[in-house]
Amino acid sequence: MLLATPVAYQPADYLPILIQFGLALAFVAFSMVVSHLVGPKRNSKVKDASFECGIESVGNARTPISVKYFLTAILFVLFDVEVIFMYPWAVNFRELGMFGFVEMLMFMGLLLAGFYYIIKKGILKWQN
Amino acid sequence: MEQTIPEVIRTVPLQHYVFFAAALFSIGVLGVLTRRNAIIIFMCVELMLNAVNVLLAAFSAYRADPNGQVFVFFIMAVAAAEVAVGLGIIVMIYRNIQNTDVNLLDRLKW
Amino acid sequence: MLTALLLIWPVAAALLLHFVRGSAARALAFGASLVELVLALYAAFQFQTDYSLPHFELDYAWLASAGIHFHIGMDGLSLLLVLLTAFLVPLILLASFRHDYENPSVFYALVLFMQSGLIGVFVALDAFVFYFFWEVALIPIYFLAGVWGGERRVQVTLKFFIYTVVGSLLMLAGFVYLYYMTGASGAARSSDLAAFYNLQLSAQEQSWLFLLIFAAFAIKMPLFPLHSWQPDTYEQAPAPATMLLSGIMLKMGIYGTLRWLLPVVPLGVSRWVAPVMVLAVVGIIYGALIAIRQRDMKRLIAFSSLSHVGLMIAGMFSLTAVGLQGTVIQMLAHGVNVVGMFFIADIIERRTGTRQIPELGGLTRATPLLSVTFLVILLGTVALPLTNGFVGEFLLLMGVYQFNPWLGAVAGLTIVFGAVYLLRMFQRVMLGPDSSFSAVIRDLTGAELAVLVPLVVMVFWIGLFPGTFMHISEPAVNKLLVLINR
Amino acid sequence: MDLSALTSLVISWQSLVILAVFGITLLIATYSTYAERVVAAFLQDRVGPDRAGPYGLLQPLADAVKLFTKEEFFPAGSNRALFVFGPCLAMTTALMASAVIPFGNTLLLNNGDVVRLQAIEVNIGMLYVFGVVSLGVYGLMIGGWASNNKFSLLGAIRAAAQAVSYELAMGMALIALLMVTGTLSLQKIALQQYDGLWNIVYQPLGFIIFIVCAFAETNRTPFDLPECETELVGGYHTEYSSMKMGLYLFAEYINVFVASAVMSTLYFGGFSFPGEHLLYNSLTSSQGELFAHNVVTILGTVVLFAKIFFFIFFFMWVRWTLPRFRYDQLMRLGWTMLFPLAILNIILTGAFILFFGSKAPKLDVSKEAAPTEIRTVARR
Amino acid sequence: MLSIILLSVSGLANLFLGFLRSNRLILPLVLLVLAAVLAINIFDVDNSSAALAEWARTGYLRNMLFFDQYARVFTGVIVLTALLLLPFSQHYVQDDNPNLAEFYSLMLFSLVGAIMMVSYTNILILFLGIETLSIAMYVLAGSDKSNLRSNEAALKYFLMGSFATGILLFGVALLYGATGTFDLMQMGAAIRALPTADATLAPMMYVGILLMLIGIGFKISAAPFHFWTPDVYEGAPTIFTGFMSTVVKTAGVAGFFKLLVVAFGGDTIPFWLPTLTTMLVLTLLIGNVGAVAQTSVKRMLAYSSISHAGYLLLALVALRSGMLSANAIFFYSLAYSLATVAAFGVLQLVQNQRQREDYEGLNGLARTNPLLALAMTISMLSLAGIPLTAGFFGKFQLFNAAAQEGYIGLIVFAVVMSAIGIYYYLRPIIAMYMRPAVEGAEAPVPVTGLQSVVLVVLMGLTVLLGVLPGLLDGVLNVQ
Repeated sequence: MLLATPVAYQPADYLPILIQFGLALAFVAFSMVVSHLVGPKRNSKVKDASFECGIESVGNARTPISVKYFLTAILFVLFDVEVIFMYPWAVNFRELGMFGFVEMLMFMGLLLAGFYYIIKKGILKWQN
Repeated sequence: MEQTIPEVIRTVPLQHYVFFAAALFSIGVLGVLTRRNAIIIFMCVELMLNAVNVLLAAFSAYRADPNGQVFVFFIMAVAAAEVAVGLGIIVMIYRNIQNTDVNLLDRLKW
Repeated sequence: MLTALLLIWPVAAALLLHFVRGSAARALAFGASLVELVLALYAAFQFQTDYSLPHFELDYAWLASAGIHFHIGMDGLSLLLVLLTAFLVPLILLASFRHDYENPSVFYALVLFMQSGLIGVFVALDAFVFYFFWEVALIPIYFLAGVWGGERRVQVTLKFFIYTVVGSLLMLAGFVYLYYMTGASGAARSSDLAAFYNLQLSAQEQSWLFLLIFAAFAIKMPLFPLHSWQPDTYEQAPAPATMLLSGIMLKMGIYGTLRWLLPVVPLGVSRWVAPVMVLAVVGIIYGALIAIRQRDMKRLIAFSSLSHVGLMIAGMFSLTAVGLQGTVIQMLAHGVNVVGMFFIADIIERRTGTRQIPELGGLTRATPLLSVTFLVILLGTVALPLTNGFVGEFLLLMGVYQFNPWLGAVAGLTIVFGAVYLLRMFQRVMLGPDSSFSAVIRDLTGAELAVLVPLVVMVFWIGLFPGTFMHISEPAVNKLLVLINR
Repeated sequence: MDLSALTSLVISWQSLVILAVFGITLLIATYSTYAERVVAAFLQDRVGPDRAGPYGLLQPLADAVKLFTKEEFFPAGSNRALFVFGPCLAMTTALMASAVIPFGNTLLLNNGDVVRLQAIEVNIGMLYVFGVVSLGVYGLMIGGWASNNKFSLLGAIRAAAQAVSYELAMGMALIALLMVTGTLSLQKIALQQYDGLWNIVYQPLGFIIFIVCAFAETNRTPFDLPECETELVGGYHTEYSSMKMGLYLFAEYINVFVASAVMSTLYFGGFSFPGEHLLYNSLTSSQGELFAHNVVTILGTVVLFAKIFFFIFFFMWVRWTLPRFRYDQLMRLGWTMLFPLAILNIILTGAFILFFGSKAPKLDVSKEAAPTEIRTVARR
Repeated sequence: MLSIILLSVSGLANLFLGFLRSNRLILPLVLLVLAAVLAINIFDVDNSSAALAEWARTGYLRNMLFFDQYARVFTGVIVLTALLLLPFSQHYVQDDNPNLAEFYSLMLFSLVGAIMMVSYTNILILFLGIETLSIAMYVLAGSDKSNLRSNEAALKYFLMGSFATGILLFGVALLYGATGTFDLMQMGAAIRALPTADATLAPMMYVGILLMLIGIGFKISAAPFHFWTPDVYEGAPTIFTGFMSTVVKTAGVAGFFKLLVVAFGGDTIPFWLPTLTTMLVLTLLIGNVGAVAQTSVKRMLAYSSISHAGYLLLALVALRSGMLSANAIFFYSLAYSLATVAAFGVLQLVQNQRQREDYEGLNGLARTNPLLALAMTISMLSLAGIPLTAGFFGKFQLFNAAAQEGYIGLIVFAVVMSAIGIYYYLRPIIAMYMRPAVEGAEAPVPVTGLQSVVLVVLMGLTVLLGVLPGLLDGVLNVQ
């Protein structure tokens, strides 16, 4: 059976991504332009006001939000970067064998210690 | 396959990587020195780090030496920690003065 | 070992003082200083052989990797100054008994601490040990003057401190250079005095080194025009501190020059001797002229001291045997005299509440003892024959005259001027028209007599039998001269 | 990398595949909207869209026309550039993700050319999908922030927090899979399953984590907190109208499609199906190698689409069956359940491979294929 | 290695200690851990010749940390400093302080970073050490959340620190490109060979070296990259300022020295030495002149810390004197750390009571708290380099090393600068002994028994080293 996978990858292999990107961009631009040209335009002050279920809008819309979201984002950044370390490890898992496994167990142990700590610290307590 | 990735990268002359990284780095440095918004300064610092990453990865490929890439991983991890701490600090300041302009921070004279 | 004991005992006593409160502190301090005097006398009697060689040596590897040793010992010259220190400190302590200083235990601990530093300077045989104690002696006097001093004490002591430390840093730089030169020929580096004496340096190097090292000594003595800290500090410091400063600390500079400068960089000395001589003589005249115009007793004594020190410097830099001998004897004499003068000024101030000469007068009627002792010490300072001052100044003037007759003639004015302002002060304060104090003032108390009598005895002893001391210092001075003229 | 490579690529068969994949993606997204309504109607036992065309089949077209002709609306105080940029970004990233999905094996042409039924084959296909899909959340964020509306902002923030929370567990689930496969190339992963068992056998727990995360990543019920109308009106797209709104909706369906395709490829054998070797061998003997190969490939593609459609249906099924989470429940599920489970899965997988598995990777594709690459093989 | 493991594990464990109801346990435990690390450190060495040979052989990728005598000695200094500094944080120990455990854990983690910085044999570990240390310090600098000055300090420290990291890393990347290794020894060998072996790569190497110098210059706050230091030191909570100016500086200089000697040594020295010398001169000048103008003790200490970085640079400039330089850095950083810890400790205690950190805040301290005043005095004298204190022999050894290499001009300059230093170091002494307490601040500053003991130990060590510097002679013999 003929397999489709190349053995050696070339930079040219990545070129089609550009084509795909061009296509996507073209489609998006097309729909934007067309809808802009086709649709009617009738503005009024009341209509332009931001929607708050019919009640008059109060204050700035871009208000500070709960810090929990921020904490979530920060945690993601940290843990996601830890996950980055696992990708090469996972791909080469079999070659690394037992040594690699034990090392990663230690790594994950530390990760989990930190994880347990932040949970205990109340990161997911949205009530307060 | 592992051996082939460096070959791929090597199809581009090394100087290009160096110039690219240097340009990226310079943009970052200029940003840090000229911008006044803490977040933008911070982003410029990240830009500098990424320039370093590109450079290290390129050198690593050209020297067929994995150490450079390992270093990149560590830089990324450290940068993430820095992001966490840095954004935390910026948020803390924003909560106190409702702004992130470093020029407003003059409680301590330079 | 004895030398080390001389160093350690005051420190140990100072630490002990920490556990004592109130008047017990001064008693303990006084007792400790007497013990120190006994130790010093014992050391003096243990000297049996050549006074030109260091005795009671101690050599301990301090910073072995750098070739620096804690090397101390006493030759005749050191011994005389150690004796002077050990002799004056108990008297100074006794003199302070009338004062009620705040935190007496700290006060007396600092005095004892300083004594240790001073003795350390006089017995050091290694450049870094010398520098070490040079600075150690400075710290207590800074606190003594700064904490217990007069109204302007803060600025004055700061000025004094900065002056001295800058000088000593320059000296350190010089020492470091010398230290490096000892290793230049491939030998192990050493900062030992002997190693310094053996150095072969170019005239140019020696010239620079002279300036660096002499800076510290000149500030300490002080040599005109580096004296500007001195009158203020003498005036603002509490009486015991002033006595320590003028009586002993001043000698550090002269001793340092004798021991660490002249023999080490003789070529540098010969390069700079003329300007130094001129400055010294200018200092003599300047000090005397200013002293004449002073109304404050303490300041007058301070400027007179400046004038006398100028003569010592001039005599020393004549680089003759008589000049150097004169310097040594005059160090002792000046120590005794200036302490006595300041003590008497202090007594008068305490009794009357003022040091201003015009406000005083006619004190002698009620205070015969005071008058007599004052006069004796004053005449010693004026250098009347048969007093201690005469021996020293005579020798010094001889030295200066040998160096340059003209300078000698000008330097001789010091005696004339000294007679003018000192006798005028005595005349105004003790004799003169009666003031409001003349009737009420009390004569000397027992304790004060206990201070002044030994001083008076010393005035005559040195004046009548200078041989006792010259005998001790002569071999050492001759040895120095050999080194200077090598 | 010179210009000639690009030009030759543009006029090659491969570019046709790219175009086809692009078109199919759009088509499926379009008809997903129709399918959604039909499925909803079916599950709720009512009549779905049936007016536009037979069985309402032209309904998507009608929707498109409507969206195009609606008024383009910019709320006051919005950042216009970003307001437009948000949906564009969401759509662009969604459209790009499908490029690396292997929709089939190769087609052999008579002139000896080989056509790979995959727009782009790169060795880091999985990372590419992840990267591009993760960018999609920026579209939501930017749009929600630019709207200058509190509901939109909250929706956008929720979208971001949710996306990042579940991406973590998803990545971890994927790592366990990578330990089994040893490669990041989607095509290699698919081909590995040609011979052996589907990865779902090795990674049941991983798959469950993955599919839950996929729901969250695509903002589908029960994880559609960013746009839940009961709390946030329309969430991040409250202020959107016209085709900008359309792009957001489209992007969501494309993401569903991509997620389904990725799941099918990673866990359910991709374009492989039971008995393909049998079919290939029998056809080879009767019709020749070329024909057999092409038939198996096309059948494989069909099977893959069947799998994809099943998952799309599953998405809709869940949507109309399960209620929505509360936001704190959602976050807690992601962090305290899926994340530890994913780590556990990694450890179990590792231990299993070490103690029961062989040292070598499951299927070393690079060794099996001729070292001289496919083009040479086809030119015999 | 053991010390790193113990510190990391106890740092982690300490985080969980924070969940207990009472916080009382944390500080004693942390002190215990530090004492244990100090004890372990004595045995934690692999400087046998066999270990060295093993390193030379495997070097690559393995043995990125190497605990030779050098690492061990500086680890000792670092841990000792922390151990003596922490008792002054006692006022933080309150049950309603929710972040107490984090403070101490971050301190422990930053110590790990500091130890990595003195024991690395691979640039990667140097980088990780710097960052472990710095990131913890960014947080600690801003730990006084509601205080805007603390916020500002944290932001400045963070922005400048990460900027410096970027520069440092670019230098590392270029050096890697030029030499192809991160291993310190291999890099050193490659750098020595490169100018002749491959002229095209040489410029890259030179730029890399310069950028690394600049990056580390930022980290140890050497002028002209010092400008963040006064602000950060002033704004950060005093106890952490003390930490920054001792532990961070010691680790930075020791790590820097190792880098210069092992990696940048040899023929390239003439290339970068002028840069370093310029940095040294500027640092001394700015540190000392800047300190004179200050009215806040804390800010004065910040400038003084800059100036001490300058003195330490003197030993780096004189690196060709080898052991002499290393010994000087060791002795000086120890002396400096002891004195600075005492100064910041006293300042912290005074600040707790009197709520001010300027010179007037110290007024009359000799009367109310003789012990504090004495400790501060000895510390100031030591910083000024007056004999009888450790600082004198520290300076002496530095000058000695510099003189060995013939930098007489630099020494004279440094001497002049330390003369300036005496002026501002005397000001706290004047305030404490010669001025009466400010109205309303006559009450004695509360000092706990532990703090008194620590102060006495600090004074004792400073004086002991000032009287018997030979005690530490040859501690650093093996490198």
